[in-house]
Amino acid sequence: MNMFLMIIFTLSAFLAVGGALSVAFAKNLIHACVYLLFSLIGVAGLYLTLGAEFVAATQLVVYVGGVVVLLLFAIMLTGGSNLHHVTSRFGLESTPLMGNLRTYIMGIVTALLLIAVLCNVLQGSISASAVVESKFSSTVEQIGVKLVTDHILAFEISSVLLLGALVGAAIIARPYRSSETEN
Amino acid sequence: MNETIVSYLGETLGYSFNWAGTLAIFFIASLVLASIMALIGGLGTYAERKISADIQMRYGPNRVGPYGILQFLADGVKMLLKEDCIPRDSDRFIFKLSPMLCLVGVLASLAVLPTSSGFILANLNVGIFYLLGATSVVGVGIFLGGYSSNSKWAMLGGMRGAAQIISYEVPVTLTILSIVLIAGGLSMNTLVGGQGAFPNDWYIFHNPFSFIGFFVYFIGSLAETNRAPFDIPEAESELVSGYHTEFSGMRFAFFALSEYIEVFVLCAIAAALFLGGYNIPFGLQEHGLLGQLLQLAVFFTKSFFLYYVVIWIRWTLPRMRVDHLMILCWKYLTPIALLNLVGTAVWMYCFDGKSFYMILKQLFVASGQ
Amino acid sequence: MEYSISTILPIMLLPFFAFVLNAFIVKKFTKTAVAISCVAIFIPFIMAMRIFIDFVFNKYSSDYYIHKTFTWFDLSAGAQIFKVQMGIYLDNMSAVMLLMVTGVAFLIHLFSTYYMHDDPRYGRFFVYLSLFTSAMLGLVLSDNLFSVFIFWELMGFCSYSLIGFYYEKEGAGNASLKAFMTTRVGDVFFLLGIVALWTTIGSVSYVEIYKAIAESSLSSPVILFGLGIPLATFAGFCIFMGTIGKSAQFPLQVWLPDAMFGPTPCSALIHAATMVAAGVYLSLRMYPLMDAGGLLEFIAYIGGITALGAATIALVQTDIKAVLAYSTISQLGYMVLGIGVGAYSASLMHLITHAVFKACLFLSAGSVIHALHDHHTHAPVQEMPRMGGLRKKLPYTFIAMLFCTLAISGIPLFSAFVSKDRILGDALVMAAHSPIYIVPAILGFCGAFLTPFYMFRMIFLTFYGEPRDQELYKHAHDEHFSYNRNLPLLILAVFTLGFWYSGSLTGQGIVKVFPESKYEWFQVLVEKPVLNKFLGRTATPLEVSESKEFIEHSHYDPNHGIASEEEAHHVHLIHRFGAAASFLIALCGILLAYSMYITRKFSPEWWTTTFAQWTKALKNRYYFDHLYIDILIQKLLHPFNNLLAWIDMGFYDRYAVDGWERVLALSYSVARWFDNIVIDSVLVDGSGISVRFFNIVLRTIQNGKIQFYFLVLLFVLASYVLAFKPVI
Amino acid sequence: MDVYLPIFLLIFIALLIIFGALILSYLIRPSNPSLIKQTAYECGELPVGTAWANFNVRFYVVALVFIIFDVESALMFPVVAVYKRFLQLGSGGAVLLSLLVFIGVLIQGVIYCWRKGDLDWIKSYRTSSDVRAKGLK
Amino acid sequence: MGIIPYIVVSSILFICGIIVMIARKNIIAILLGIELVLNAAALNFVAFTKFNNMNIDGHVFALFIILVAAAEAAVGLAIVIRFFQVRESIHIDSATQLQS
Repeated sequence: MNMFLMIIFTLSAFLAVGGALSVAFAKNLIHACVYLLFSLIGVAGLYLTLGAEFVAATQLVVYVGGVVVLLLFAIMLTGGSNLHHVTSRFGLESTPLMGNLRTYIMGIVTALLLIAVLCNVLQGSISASAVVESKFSSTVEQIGVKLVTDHILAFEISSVLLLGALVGAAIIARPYRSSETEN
Repeated sequence: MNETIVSYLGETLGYSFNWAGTLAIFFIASLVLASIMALIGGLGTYAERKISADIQMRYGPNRVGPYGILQFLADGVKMLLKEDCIPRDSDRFIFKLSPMLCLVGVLASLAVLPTSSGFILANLNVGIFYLLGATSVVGVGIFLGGYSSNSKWAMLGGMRGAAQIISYEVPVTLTILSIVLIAGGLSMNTLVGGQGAFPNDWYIFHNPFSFIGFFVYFIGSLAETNRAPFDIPEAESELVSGYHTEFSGMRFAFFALSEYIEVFVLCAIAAALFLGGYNIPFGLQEHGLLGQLLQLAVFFTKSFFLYYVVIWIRWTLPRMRVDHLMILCWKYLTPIALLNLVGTAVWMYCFDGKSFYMILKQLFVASGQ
Repeated sequence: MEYSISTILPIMLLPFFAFVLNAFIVKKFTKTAVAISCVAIFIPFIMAMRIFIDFVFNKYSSDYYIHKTFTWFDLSAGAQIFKVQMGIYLDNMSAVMLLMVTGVAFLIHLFSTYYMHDDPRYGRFFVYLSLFTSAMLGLVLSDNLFSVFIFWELMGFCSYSLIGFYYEKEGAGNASLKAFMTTRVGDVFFLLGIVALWTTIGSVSYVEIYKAIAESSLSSPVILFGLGIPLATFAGFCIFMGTIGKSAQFPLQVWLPDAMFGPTPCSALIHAATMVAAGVYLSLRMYPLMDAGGLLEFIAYIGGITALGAATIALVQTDIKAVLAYSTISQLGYMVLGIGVGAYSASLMHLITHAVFKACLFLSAGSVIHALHDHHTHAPVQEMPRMGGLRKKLPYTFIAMLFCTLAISGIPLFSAFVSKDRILGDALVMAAHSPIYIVPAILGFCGAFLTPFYMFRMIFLTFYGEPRDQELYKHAHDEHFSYNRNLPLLILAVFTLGFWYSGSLTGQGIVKVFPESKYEWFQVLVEKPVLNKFLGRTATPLEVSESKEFIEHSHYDPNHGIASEEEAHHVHLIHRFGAAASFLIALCGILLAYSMYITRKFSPEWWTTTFAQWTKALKNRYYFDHLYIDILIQKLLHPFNNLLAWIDMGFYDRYAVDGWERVLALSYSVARWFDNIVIDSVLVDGSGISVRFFNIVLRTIQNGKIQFYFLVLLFVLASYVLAFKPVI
Repeated sequence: MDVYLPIFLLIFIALLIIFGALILSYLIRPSNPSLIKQTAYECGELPVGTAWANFNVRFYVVALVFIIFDVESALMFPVVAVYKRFLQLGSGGAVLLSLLVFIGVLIQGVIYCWRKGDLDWIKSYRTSSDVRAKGLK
Repeated sequence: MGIIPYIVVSSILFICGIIVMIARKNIIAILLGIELVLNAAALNFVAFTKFNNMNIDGHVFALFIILVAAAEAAVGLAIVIRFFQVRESIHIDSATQLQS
């Protein structure tokens, strides 16, 4: 069955990496968002190859169903209505997406630096850890048991976090109650 | 319980497959399922027209084939022959992508459709949750379809569609949570296997909350698939044709196909979660292939019945206004679904997971003695 | 049921949470707050009942105890151990106390819903009640003197607030201050005792103290005023001073009568049933310490003096609540006397029985007061001379009050006969042993004669005879049975019967309900702490449950530790004699009261005129208030105060403070020079220049672009990682 | 691993169907584009401006509430899945309690949004005092 | 197949995210980059769970990362929208002042 694993891993990794690179280099923001969608789906596939099916499904439900839609909405909300600005072909505000030469140089230097750091870290981590594959089993029940035993506090507090996020975001995003119009 | 088709066939034939064989069997099975679904999607259009004609005392399609049953093939051919128009100002990349997203999302969700105890393509441990994730891709597809056309009608339809789909996903998810609570697992075989063949063992009659939950789920799934009376995103009389106004030819066909298949999938899930799924009585499921076929028949009968109800509703009820739609979702269905969840949890705790029927039975048995 | 933190602690925490919650919601949701308070005391009552049943009815052996601790804070450094531990100590005595406190408190809560209903501060009253109940339960559950002290002070605060509850009434504020300050005198001593114990033992937990006494490590003398006093004596005396303050014993009894300014239910709860009993409870807990310190005779004298003195003052009081207040002091004196003569179980028993009937008496008095309103001022009437003949108007109250009066008088079949007369019997036994106890025993018997007299005087003046104030009588409300007015009274009245507390109907083992039952449960279950069992025993930490400390049953010794059969017989004889004598004395007292106030054979006026001086002294409460306020404070403390003020103003202010002014002026001129030259020119201007310089540098970096910051962050992080190879 | 294979196969088949159909139609369909044909439909008029201009905040707020619910239900799924097992083990009360607390906090958010009018579609973000004043009129 | 391919993939995701965060001038694009970075982290968690024989905690952590990412996206986008309403721009360099 290793064959399937290889195939699926290759496809998913290709999707994830390609999506991520496209996010970095796409000119259009909506396109970047769609590429992000692909990248996320690819990461979900990678989770599947790692046996984390619940995390994969959560990735699909939360990211694809929620965050991407939210991002799209936000892009539409901020990209559309300013007609007096210079608009691109898609009505979006034309911002220097990748910028000028300086930005490019800076980005490349940064990327090289990051790669150096990551190689360093990888070297350390790989040499330190013996590769042991754990057994392949159902994760939902284990996660559930973990969530109500070891991580019960995190579980409950996360609800409070989400409540805070909801209330805060609702307050911030609420349209102006402009007092001028009322008066 | 057989995990997948391959293991089922392996057990039946006494032969262990290598990876190529497995791949081949899976490929064939997936192809068969996808084709059946495409057929159902196509026949759905026919059924829709025929039933609507029946309700409105018309004839409906009756020229192509006996009773016009080949009408959908003719439609398909017509779609193939249509010119592919892409608006000049549109976002061409996304314009081409969005129908694909819809169809891929719907077809990917077929993997966990519990057609029978043996013929389930992928008995995932997270079955129902995976299904939710896969179908949520459709919402993105619809929004992108509406966005990419750069047409005001399509944009409105896409926005409304996305908002409606994500809104109605909340009560649907909560209701599914309450069913998972009863069954104690996320895999489709656990969910269906916990029920029995007869109505008293179905989860819809398990407790009062799940009875309400069925209707919440059904309404929510109607709205999630943009069916009437919730077809705001494609309301012909307001928005021309909604998010697929600018689509023509095969691209339109993909939208339509994905919609009809999704309706069927959600009906099938309703049948599986609430109405007993593929369960058949008297131990018939033990009889090898015959048992599997009987299970298939039972499952598809229930699903088709619900499918009929969906079409019936479409031609019976008037369309809702968009604000009523949102109020129905957020102010009625969501609180009810939350209440159902809490109520089911408390019921499970109080009555030790017994169903209503079992409690009644115990009462009568106890009083008879 | 194994007891753990979660099954015991809610008893105390529920009222506390009710208090916290009610403190916030009481203004808007008064009814809800009241309901919360009542429920929050009822649930602990059920739990206490459960604990009581488990402990007392032989689920555990009689000297089983639960002791669980947790570390409150730990300041240990190296070998220096400084660790404060808190915990729960639960044994038979605590179980009995818990049941009494929760039960009485619940009934008083219930009664308060009737009594305080029309009060504008109806809700706030319940807030205080909840806090008080919580503090009392915490005190009972405490395992060490330190937490006892905390709850002790908390109760003091509640008492203060409740006495001053009607702060607009004249005298209420003064009374509350007086109560607070008087008890503070005792509390200072109490704290001193705690500190003394802490410095010697390193812990103030009961168990540790018992262990230390058993190891006799407390006999080392402390040097005080040049005298060497054994530590046990010193600490025991200081702690007993706490009892004197809280339980209103002889020198510090003055606050309790004034405490009657509070609402009657709170008088019932705090100043009769529970809080004042806390002092006695503490003394009982610390009995081994007192014993080791040789303080028992002193305690017995204090108790005897209080018992008789308060009873004599009660003879002349006309306010119905004042009579009850003095009788409370008197009965507390009996309890302390019991401790002094070694009647350990009898003393606790008297505490319990007294709590029940005194709560009932106060609630009945509240019922009477609530029924009577002055026609002109609409104020409630508490004066007994204006009452009379009320038994037709208030039948249920009358029944309850009569029962309680019979109980307190020591009539057989009622509870005080069992408890008080056992104390008196033990006093007689001790008197027979050593002549130093003769005086307390006589004082006790005199008090036993006066108690029925003044109690029946109150009953006869209130309920019998012709109404002396016809108008008042006419306007008195008829009593209709209601669940929150009469039910608590009747329930409490039922529990004044003796057989609840004793297997034999009369105590003393004369008439037995169950002939086969050899001993009475109180005597079997509540006994002096056997110190040896604490040797080498450490408390179980709170986290570790499943601690079973079964210690083999130590059998009750009916012979009071007296070895020979003959002597035991002798003791029994003395007990029976004491019982008979006190019964006779009580009958005499009742007869005297009957002849004075019903048949009027003896006129009370004759007595007051004949012993005018005595009457005046009694009416002025033996001039104790005068002594404290006019002499102690005015003559002693004020001059001292003035002296201090003079030192402060004339000496310190003039020379120290004004002298400093010169120094400051000098240093100022130095400082000004320094300021001009060094600070201003070098530092200020220099730093301005440097700031300008850094400004130029930083402005280029601090450009407000988030991405630039991020980039810098990244570079720093990356160089860090590259420079130091991470260890993973 | 073969458990997950059908998912990828189905996606593959979906893509197969899509591209097959598109290529097939590419081969047989006519293609003669014109300017008018490629104009977005606006009831026969020439389209004015772009369609990507009028977007309402309320869509965003709905998506916001949705995503919170989504995450919460995603967290609840594993807990709910083991609830029955815990019940059989006899310690379902703790799980029930934690679930109830979780849902309770969730409900507070809903109530907040409801009260503040974020869930209303035809909105007017008016304060309750406005509503009361309207009612009085 | 060992852990290295996964780490390589997640590194690439991470670097892409960082580049997006640094180079892009649109605030929403920066949020996209943050999502990528978070995904890379979560992927690492799950990969190490499998290959280093940790217990299932890594999955729980991934779950919480997704949760936090969703909350962050919601609040962040809300701030962006409010910022846009005030400034009529979502250029990152227009967000240099704390007050509007």
